[in-house]
Amino acid sequence: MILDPVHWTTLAVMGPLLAGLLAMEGRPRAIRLGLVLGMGASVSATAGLWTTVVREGPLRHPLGGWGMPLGIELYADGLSVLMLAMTALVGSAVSLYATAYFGDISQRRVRDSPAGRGARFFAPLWLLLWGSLNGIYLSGDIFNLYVLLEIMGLSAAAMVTLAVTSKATVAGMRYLVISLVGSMFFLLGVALLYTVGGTLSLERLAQLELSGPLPAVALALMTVGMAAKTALFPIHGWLPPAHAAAPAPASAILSALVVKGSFYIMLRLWVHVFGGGAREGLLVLGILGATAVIWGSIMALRQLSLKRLIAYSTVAQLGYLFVMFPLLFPAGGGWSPDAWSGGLYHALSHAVAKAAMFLAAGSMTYAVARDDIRAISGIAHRLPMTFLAFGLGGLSLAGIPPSGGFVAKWLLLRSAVEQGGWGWAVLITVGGLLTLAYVLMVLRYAVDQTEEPPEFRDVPRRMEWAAMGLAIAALLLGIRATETLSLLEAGGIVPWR
Amino acid sequence: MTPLALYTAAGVGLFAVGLWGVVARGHLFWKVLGINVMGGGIFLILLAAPPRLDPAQADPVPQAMVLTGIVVAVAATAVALGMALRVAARTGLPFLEEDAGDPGSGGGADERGRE
Amino acid sequence: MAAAELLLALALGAPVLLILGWPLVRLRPWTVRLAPWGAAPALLLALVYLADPSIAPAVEAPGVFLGLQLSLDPLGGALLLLTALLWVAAGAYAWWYHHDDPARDRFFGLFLLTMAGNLGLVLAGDVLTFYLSFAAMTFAAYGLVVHRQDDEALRAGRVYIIMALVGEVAILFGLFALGAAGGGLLAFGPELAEAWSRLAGEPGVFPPPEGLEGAYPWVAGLLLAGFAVKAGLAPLHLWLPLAHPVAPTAASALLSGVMIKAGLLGWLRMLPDDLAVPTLAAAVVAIGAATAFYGVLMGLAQDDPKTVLAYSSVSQMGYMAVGTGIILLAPELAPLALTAVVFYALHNGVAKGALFLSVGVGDRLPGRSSTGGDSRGKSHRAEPGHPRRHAGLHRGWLWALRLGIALPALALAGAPFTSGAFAKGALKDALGELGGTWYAVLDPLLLVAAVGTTLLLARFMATLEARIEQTHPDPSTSSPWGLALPWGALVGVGLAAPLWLPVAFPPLDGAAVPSLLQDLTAATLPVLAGLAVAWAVVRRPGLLGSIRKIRVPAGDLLIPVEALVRRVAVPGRTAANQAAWALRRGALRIRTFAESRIEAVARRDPRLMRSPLLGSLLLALVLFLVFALV
Amino acid sequence: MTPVLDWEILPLLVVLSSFVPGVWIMFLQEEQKGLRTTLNMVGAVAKVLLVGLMLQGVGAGAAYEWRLQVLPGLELSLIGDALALLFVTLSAVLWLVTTVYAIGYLEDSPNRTRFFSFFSLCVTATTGLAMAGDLFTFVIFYEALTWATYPLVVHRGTPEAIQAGRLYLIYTLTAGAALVLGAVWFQVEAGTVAFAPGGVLDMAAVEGAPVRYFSLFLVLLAGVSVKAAFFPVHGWLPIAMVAPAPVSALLHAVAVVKAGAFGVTRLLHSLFGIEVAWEMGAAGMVAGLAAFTIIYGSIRALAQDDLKRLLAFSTVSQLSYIALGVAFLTPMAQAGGLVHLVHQGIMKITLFFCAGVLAQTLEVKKVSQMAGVARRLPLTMLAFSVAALGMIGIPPVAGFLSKWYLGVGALDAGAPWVIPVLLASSLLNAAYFLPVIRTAYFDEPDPDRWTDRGHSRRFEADWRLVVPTVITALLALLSGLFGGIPWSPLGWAELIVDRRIL
Repeated sequence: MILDPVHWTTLAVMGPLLAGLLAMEGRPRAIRLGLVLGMGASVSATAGLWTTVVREGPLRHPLGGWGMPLGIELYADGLSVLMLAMTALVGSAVSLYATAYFGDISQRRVRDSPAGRGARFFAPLWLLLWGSLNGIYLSGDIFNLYVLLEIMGLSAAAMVTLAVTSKATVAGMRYLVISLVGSMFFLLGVALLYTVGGTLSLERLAQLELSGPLPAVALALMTVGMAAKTALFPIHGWLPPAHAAAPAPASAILSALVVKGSFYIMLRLWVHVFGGGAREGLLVLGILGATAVIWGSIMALRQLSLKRLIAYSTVAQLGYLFVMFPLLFPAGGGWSPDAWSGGLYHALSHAVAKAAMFLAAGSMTYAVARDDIRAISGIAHRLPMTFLAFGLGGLSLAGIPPSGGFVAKWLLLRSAVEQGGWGWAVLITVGGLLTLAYVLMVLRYAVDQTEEPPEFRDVPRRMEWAAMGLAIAALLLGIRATETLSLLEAGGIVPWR
Repeated sequence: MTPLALYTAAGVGLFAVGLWGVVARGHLFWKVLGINVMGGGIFLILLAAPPRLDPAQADPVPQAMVLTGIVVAVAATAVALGMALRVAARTGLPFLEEDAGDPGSGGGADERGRE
Repeated sequence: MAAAELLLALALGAPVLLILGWPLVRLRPWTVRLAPWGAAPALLLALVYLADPSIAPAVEAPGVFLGLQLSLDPLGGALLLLTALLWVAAGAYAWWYHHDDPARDRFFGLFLLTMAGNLGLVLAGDVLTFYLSFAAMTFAAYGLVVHRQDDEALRAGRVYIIMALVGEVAILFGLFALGAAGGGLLAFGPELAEAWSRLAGEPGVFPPPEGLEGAYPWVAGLLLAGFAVKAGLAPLHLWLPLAHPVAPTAASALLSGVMIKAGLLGWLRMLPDDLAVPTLAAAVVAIGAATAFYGVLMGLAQDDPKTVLAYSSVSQMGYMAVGTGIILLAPELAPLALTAVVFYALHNGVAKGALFLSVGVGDRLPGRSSTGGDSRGKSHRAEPGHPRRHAGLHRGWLWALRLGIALPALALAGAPFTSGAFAKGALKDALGELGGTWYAVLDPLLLVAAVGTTLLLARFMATLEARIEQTHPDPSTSSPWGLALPWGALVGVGLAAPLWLPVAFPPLDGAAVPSLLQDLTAATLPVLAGLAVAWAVVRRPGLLGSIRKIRVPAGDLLIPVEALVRRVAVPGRTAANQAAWALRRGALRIRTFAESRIEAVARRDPRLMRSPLLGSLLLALVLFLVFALV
Repeated sequence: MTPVLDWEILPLLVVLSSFVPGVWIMFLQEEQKGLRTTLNMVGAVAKVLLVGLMLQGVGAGAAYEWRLQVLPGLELSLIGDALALLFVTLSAVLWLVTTVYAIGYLEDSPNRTRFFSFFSLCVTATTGLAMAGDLFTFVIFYEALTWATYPLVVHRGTPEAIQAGRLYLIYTLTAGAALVLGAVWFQVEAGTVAFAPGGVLDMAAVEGAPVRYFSLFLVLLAGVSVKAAFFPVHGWLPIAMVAPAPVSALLHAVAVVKAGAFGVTRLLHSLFGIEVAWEMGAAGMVAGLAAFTIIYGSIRALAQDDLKRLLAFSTVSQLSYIALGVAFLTPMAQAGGLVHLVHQGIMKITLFFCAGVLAQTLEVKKVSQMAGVARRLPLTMLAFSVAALGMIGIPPVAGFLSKWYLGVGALDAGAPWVIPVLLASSLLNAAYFLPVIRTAYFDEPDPDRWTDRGHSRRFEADWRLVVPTVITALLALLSGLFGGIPWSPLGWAELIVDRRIL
């Protein structure tokens, strides 16, 4: 009984949460142990679920033996596992990075410094966040999603303020407000849905095939709430300051994972629960996404702060995820598996690449103690591996072969071309070029040797390797995509409706 | 007018008022309060949710949801207030708008021009 | 492989193998030392072949180039004799002439390359081998032309190479068409003839290849024109009077003696036996005759002896063009006309070579063994024909030189009992056979031209005398035996030409060997007339008035052509530059504008963070979505 | 004759033979000169040997194929057929000589580790691209090539180099994006991206939607034509000349531009099929564009004084011969185009080597400084002359054979307009190359314009510079002189055409 594979779901959620509690204790050993346990729980749960889902299809786990309507049900299908895996991969690397980034807090000097605050609180917050993310991916009902969203939002906002600058505080506060407002929109949607459908289960709601004005309003409210959390244009304004001001590991987590959490919910709602909703709604999302791609890239090009640039890049890259919506449901009806695989593969490779970039950027700013593109001039020679990690991450982001981004772009493009969606195809292509433009802007400064950086701090090897590992992973994603994508097809692509 | 419609209308009204508080008022306390008002509106709707199994008995699910929601709201409020205090302490003012206030400051837009 | 084949391979292989040693510093001295004798195997081959033409050696090397074919036929054998002979003579001559030249190594490297090309084109058995050799010769000879490296030489070289390139291009065009019509590689003879007939097509039987309809006259015309550049046919002769004078003497001799004959050989080899475009053939005859005349006229207006000789070559090539034209015009006269042309080529080659070499001998005449009379000689220099002229020079050498010039000059002029008379007679016969208007017009014209030739050679002697006078304030002390021997040998061979010409090119079937004694008066008269005029000009300066003072710059028509090119090229380039700049400026302006627009919009991004706007955005989005979803 | 080796993995090994040294070198220290040189040379020699094995095998009729699935329906595939080997052999051999040259050229200059690392990666990408068995693989290596060459272009790190690199990236990356778009589109239209002799498109389908297929062709052409330096998109090439000479040599002879030209070949023959391409007017358009580029590049080259820029414009012009040839239906024209891939490579690399020797030994970079340099650098200038004459198309240097096959083939194909283009190009080539040769040999030396850096005992300059130059010049001469034998480039090109594996 205890060996039943369904318990992997419990482990995935509870493991990190409990480890977070342990880390809260505050002593270095507890923090380290917490991180190791949380990481171990997530990774092993992911691995277990992966094999199970591939072998047996989607998995349901009614907690305490009580299923719907009253009980809470955990649910794992290919999509969930993919998101879990993404979180596990990025999370592990970031955890490794963080242990070096915040310094050794067993040293008294470090503990009393402002940075020591980050060292003490990062691990618990992050484990909390990890648990809530895993929970979101495994949650089978919408109210549960709300609760976990709140946990995620609160811990994420708190992570921003781990940096002790006033900028970070203000940015974190704004993030919190937006996040809470977004949650409220979501909750209103939940309430409306429940009054209409009388159930909270995603699966049951899907089976009801809801239509009419009230479900539409509910979907709109939930979408806007999630869009605010995912920083969809034009509600993206909060993201760049927050992600830029946060400590580097936190930025990586926020940009790579947290935004994916809310995006995941949106995807579930639109694809699984509402079966695509209406074409016009999908188009609205797609057009906003397209605008985000262009806008975010242009804004990224104008930044002088390295992390801010990457943050705007996140805005742009998230745009692709919304472009995926209209592509999923072609105009003539039907379903585009290419868009599905491509979009999710983009989410995955973006997470990996973006985390690599943020971690690398963190190492660079760590080395020169300034977050300025001009300050990193010549860093390529000082930190070749970090430079390489940043470059590879950036190129993967831009969809340069052979990388995960390339495979994702190929699939998305194929979907667009198949449907005759030339606008989307051109947008995806141009977006890739714009991405290259800002990535190269950074690389150009990094290789510039005309002036030496005035001060330079040695970067712990662990930080360099963590970034490099993610960059290599981003690359490898492009060489072997079959397994990952076949996971998405386990148990059918659109299982519910 | 059924109770559901009434409650829903009232709930949406509260939600709107709360939202107005969040977006129109600069003071962080107002914002936090606004979010709570939004939550209150939603709870109102949930309370009036129609019975599902037995017409005479209230549906326990929305009740549970409201309770849970209140707990979450309290926690969120606590965090938000704590952070608002920190903002006030760091910047000297309990506002967000000063940072993003005038167009061209705070954002990355003019960094090039400024530096 | 039979000995003859081996010799054939060696004839071309010898210079090629020698060239291979040139880039290697260790081997270079050997290469240079052996270079003058590079043509010796070819000479041997020519003699062997003439001794027994029935051996008809042929070599094929399918792997080399696109399939190298070498073979000898009567035409090739005759020209090989001339070519090899002249190369050997000029090589020996050059060895002494360039003994102290600092650029000697380079000279002989290019010498070998040119030699290989020249021999190759004579021996070539197929179209591409011919072209390969032709090109090699043309481009290597550039180095010989500009050997002196002064401005004059470089200018001459430029004109030479530009015209040569234009010629090559014209030839290549023809070759492409022939290759396409004949399916790739073409051996001379039946294969080539077939390609021509396919190109011509035959109404109703088989059409010419697709895309090549109507190309026949163009192909023939371009081939004619392309080789005409090499042959120096007016008005494509422009390079010739420039290049010959500036090249080192041995190179001039080769250029004039054999290399321009490559153009002739090209005509004979490449063009079809029966040119289906009579106008073109007629044009060749007409232009040939005109060139014969034009060359004389221009040559008379020159001061440099080598330029005079160059124009003489132009004029002589005109005669050969007339012969070629007859072949094209009336294929049935081919045996006779071909004999005439080949005789002409051989005789002219030897004589012209000897004359050019004599200029170099003149430049290095030794001084008198006894000194004195220097000042007197100087004071009388201005008077032409004064007995004191050339004081200080070795009298014996001087007279030997004069004799050595007179003999080939007379031959060229066509004096009786010389090879010239022989050749001219053959040509006259052919023209006579052609008959009609052609004969009526051309015969007197050529007679006048023959007078001109005599006059021209007289002019050459006069200018050479002047040159010797000018360049010898201090005659050299050593006797120029090294130069004189090859030169003398050529003079001797030329003298004996009437004897060996019929052997070198046994007249083809139906062609009677013209008798040496045939038409004695016709041969004598022009020479006498020319000499008379020459005497008159020298002795009675007033007779011709100012006409004899007319001077035409070498290259005649080139001068206006150059001016025209300059006038067109400079404004053209300026205009192109201006257009390019305008485009660039326009692009820049568009870019600046676009950037400023984007900048203006992007500056507003932070406003999206402000709460009131954010709230309305949220609400608007909800409404929008609801609207879209319902 | 049987193949000595028929491992399926051989193509992969060929790619890895430069990839492994490339990556390894990246992690070396600057001062580990010995190890670096050893890695370079071992990789280069191994590649030549492996390619030799494959050549022998393919000559004997074997086919090599290696595949790795990336996605369902998409795979990395490397094939070693005759066409691929034509290009692979060229890059393997020229890489070997260029490596020697580069070692000599960059003696004691900074950042050699980075240089040689990317140098190897560049060749890796080229060989991968040459052996790509489908468009997907081609795209991957095509893009990889861009990234492998960029650090080489900006190697000097001067503002000028950075600017050039920027331009290079703008051009090539935009093209790469177009290529990806086109590749995806092609997959949607044709259902496959695998290269196949004679193309994979169905004539009837194309005739059914001519505009759509023509647009598809245009997009793909836009992708490959930037690297092939076709007329409106050639601008990066002359500017990328700021790179060190070995890089320019590799860029112009082997790697980037050849990738473009090879791409055009694949596009016309392996994807659309040349019959289909003619039918839809695409091949005709390519031929026209190539013809225009030939003339345009030559005219631009006329005005250049900077030797490398001159050579660059010459490349623009010469490269289009390849596209021109393969755009025709006749075997002769195709063989002419294909063989020019090799011929242009060996001739152009010689010219760039010479430019490098001049720059490195005498600091001569402009034509106007070259007066009389032949006396100081006789072997180098001899090599230069051979290659330049070949470019003009003077027999027996290799260039003539290409021109001959192209000309005759074009006439066979009923396109006589090609002849004036070829001939005009010859004239223009002569107009810019012959003055260089003349000034080197026949103008009086002006040593004030040189900064002689001395020379080795035996050679006129560093032997590592002179020997590769002479070797490539000899190759150019020999492949022309012995064009008739089966193993010559021309023989191999004819084999490709005969076996109908184009």
